[in-house]
Amino acid sequence: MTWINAVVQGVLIGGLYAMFAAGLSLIFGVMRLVNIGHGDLIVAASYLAWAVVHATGLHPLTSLVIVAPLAAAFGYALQLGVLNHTLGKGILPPLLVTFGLSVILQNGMLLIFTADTRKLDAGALETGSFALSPGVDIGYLPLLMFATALVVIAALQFLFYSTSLGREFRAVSDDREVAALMGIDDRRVYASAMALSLAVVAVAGVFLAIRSNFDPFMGPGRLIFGFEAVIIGGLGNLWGTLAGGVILGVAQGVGAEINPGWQVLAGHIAFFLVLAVRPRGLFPRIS
Amino acid sequence: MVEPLLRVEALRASYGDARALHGVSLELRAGETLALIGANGAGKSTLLKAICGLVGQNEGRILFKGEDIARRPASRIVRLGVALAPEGRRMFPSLSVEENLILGGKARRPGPWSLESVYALFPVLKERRRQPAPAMSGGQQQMCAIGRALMSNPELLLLDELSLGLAPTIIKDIYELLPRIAAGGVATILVEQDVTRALATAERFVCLQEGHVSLEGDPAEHSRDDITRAYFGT
Amino acid sequence: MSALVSRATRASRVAGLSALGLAAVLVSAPWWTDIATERLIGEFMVYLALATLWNLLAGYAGLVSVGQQAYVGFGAYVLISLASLAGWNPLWAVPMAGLGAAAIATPVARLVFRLQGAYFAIGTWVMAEVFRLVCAQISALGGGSGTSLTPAAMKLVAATRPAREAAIYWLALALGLGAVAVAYLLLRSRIGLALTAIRDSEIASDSLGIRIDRVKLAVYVLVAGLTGMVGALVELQKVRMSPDAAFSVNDWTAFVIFIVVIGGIGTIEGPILGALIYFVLREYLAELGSLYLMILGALAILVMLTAPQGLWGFVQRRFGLSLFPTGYRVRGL
Amino acid sequence: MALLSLDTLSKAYGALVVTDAVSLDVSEGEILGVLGPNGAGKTTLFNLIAGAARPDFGRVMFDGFDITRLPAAERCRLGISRSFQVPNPFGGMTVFENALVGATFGRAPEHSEARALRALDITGMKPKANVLAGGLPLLDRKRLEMARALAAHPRLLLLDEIAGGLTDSECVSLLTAIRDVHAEGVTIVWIEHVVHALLSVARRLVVLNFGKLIAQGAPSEVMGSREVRSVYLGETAHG
Repeated sequence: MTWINAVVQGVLIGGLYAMFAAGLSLIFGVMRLVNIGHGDLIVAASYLAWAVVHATGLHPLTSLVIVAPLAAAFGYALQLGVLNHTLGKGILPPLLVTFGLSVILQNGMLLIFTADTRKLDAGALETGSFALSPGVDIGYLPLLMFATALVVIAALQFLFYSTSLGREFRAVSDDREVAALMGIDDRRVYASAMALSLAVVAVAGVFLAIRSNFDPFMGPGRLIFGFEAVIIGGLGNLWGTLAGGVILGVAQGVGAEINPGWQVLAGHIAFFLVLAVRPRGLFPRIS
Repeated sequence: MVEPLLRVEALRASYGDARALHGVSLELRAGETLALIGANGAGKSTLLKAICGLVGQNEGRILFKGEDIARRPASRIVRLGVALAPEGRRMFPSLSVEENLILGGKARRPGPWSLESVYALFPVLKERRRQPAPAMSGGQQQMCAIGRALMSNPELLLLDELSLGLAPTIIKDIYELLPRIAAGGVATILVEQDVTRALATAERFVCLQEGHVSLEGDPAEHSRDDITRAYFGT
Repeated sequence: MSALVSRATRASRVAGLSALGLAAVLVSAPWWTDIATERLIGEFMVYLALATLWNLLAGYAGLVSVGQQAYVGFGAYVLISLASLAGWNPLWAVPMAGLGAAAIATPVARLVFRLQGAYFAIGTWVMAEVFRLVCAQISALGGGSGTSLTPAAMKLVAATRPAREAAIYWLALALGLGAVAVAYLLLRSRIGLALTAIRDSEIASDSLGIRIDRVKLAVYVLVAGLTGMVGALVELQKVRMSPDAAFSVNDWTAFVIFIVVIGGIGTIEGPILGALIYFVLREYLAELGSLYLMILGALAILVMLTAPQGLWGFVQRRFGLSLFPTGYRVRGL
Repeated sequence: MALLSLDTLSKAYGALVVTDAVSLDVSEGEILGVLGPNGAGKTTLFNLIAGAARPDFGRVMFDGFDITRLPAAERCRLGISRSFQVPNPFGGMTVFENALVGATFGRAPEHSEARALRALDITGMKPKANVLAGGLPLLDRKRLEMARALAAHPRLLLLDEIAGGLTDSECVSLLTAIRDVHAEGVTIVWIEHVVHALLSVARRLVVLNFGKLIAQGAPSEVMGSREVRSVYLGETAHG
């Protein structure tokens, strides 16, 4: 029974990983940019939510009303002001600049919030659960997290394939030059994509902060989980990132069941196994 | 004397360190059809790209309706009324046929062209509107590329390598539709490697050779040999 | 009229002689300076070596790795295992760390080379995390909290403290200057010609007979081996080691990348200049703590956006200066 | 025996067939000219011969060996060198170093410096030996393409549009260079739009259109043939 429980909990935590991954996947899809600072931005969103909750007394989930727009606005400005200047010059400039961003964010958070761990308190939501079967309890929080991941990915999917903004995302991703011929200003489209990515980051950051303690140096680990989910699921496939997140979550859950020290390691091993057998991921988009 | 729709003055254009145009000048009146001919590498595509803002470094002037657009970004130039159907069609592969067309209308200029009128011109596009663009044949993609350019209701339409890689019957079909497009008053620059066909369609031609204008005028007033010489440089 | 191919420039001859002089001065340092200075120079040598090696990978072979801490940590763990568990003289464990790192880099490359560009970068990082997590499971070496080299092991290096410090210092000097020498000789060799060509255009390199994959693999393995030796050195310098410190992405990769980028990527001089700047900044700004790291990150971003060739690239373009002539000059034209 | 032999070589990108069952023999020591309009598949054909692309179907034989699956680098080592239509210089290296790469990793690595210098000499690039290739104007880049390919000591040299944009006197010296190379026993296949240049050295022409070989033979027959006039000069063959 503990094994089934490990798998079920792994599936649910996979939703959180899918949210880490979705924003990463979105901007890679639109502008081929890999944001090394993605994980640190998630943690920054956690701190922002913490600050908002402490200043206003809002429930952590309600704080998203403030946190998500702020994060999106920051993403828009970051892309227009900095990241757009790194595109089209090879892989090093975006990599280095987002690496620098990562170091700045980590140390900035350390400076403002110190190295003490913090947590957001979501009240009864955190402790409530129901029994799926004897020995398998489903917590309301993990369930809500998974459901949110489904909604986020479905919304991104809808936006990408059924709205005019999504059409422009796909167009600049296909062919920047011809997109410009249509009157599309690619810099603004990229900025919109980054804003959207950071809105998802905000949601992920709030759930991260409710679920566990966080500190300024947690970012790189979250980046890696998101990255693994993207690669396992297959590049450019949003539902694939959910599958990737779930597989990662299950691998970690099963690993932890074998030996608590193997939790994260088991996820990495699953990632390298997929890479060895299916280098393009399990569900690559056919192109 | 009326100001021409387009006036290119001593245009030099470069890609990186390589210069492709060495001082090209030409004029185009509203509603006119101009054939731009020349061998491979003569600079025809570069000239079209320079006019619509896709070449990084332009020296000289490109006056469109009296306004210098030589250093404007492409996304602004289309709003002024210049549209290009690029060489190789360049459909957006992850968009459907209809989405390609809708994007062509993003500049939102007023005029006769809309989804309905483009579908009326190319009925086959309407049949395939839900399909992804790469699923179409080369000829259908070319129609879609023309339609996409028309959707912005341009005053100047640039058609690059219209018949490249297309079967002869398709080429014939497309050429038969060109007068219907010109009837709306849009001026056209036509780049075409089928020189005979281009000269038969256009009112005037400009021949480029190695980035210079080697000959221009009314197709009827120049002998075939003159044109061949201007074309190959022999 | 026959043309003659030569490789040196006037600046390079002057630089070569000065370098020999400087090396002699550095070698004699234990006789005229104190332990604190020795340690500072030793630490500088660590960063000089890491930056030079990372530059070979990213600046020439196009392999932008953010996982070089895997080999630093691996080298450290090889040294501490051989010294503490097998009773080796730690100095003898240094070459073993290099061989071990090179050996393990070969299968690692087979996996991470499947990823392209930025994904390759993160893939190498994940690999480094795997190394860290595995090392944290070794309870004989203190598990997650790590362990220290025993005094007995340190005594095997040299009996007295000054002699020990000097030995570790010379090892650092050998690895720091050695890494630059290896980079220089490598870039002057056939492989160097291939690497420079690959840096400029992979398509053209392929069409001219360069076996790109083999060249990249060779460089990756060589760099891993030398990085492993640097890791062993770091363990000797620090004595105490935990998995988190041994496999730190910030210490062994982020700062190294900043050094190379600020100094000038794709040149031998760049990492040297970058390491000097890094140490000068550190001497004056380190007390700012996290603010200093933020300044460093911002400086690297600024250089990347405004002068992607780095400071040495600027010097080179402005004055045509080259201290390490890896190129060829045709004379008597 | 033919030095190069293509057997029903075919390649498609998606729905677009760019090489359509091309079969062709090139004899040792010949200069073959390749003509065809834009988009006819000429450069793709070179990519298939040199190994930059793999065919979907068909075989490439070189000197009696099947090289269809061999990577480009190995083909260069066997003696197939090419120039690129869009020049692809090693921008951070000097002209001499560019040629030296070909000489060092090509068919015969010994005396590489001497061979690199000789290749620069033949192509007229020697005066610029110490210039960084990234700063060269277009024409010099094209010459460098040829020099680099030559330095690799090829048995088969593939030239892709190297005469475009040359003045008359430059064109004459290019033709002299090509004749010199040919006199040393190198087999040459040359794609060119400057027809008169091609006609002055090629003994045989092939014409591609829509990826198909539509004509081959002596230059006079080929240039006079109706198919060629129809596709090339656009004289639509009515009736």
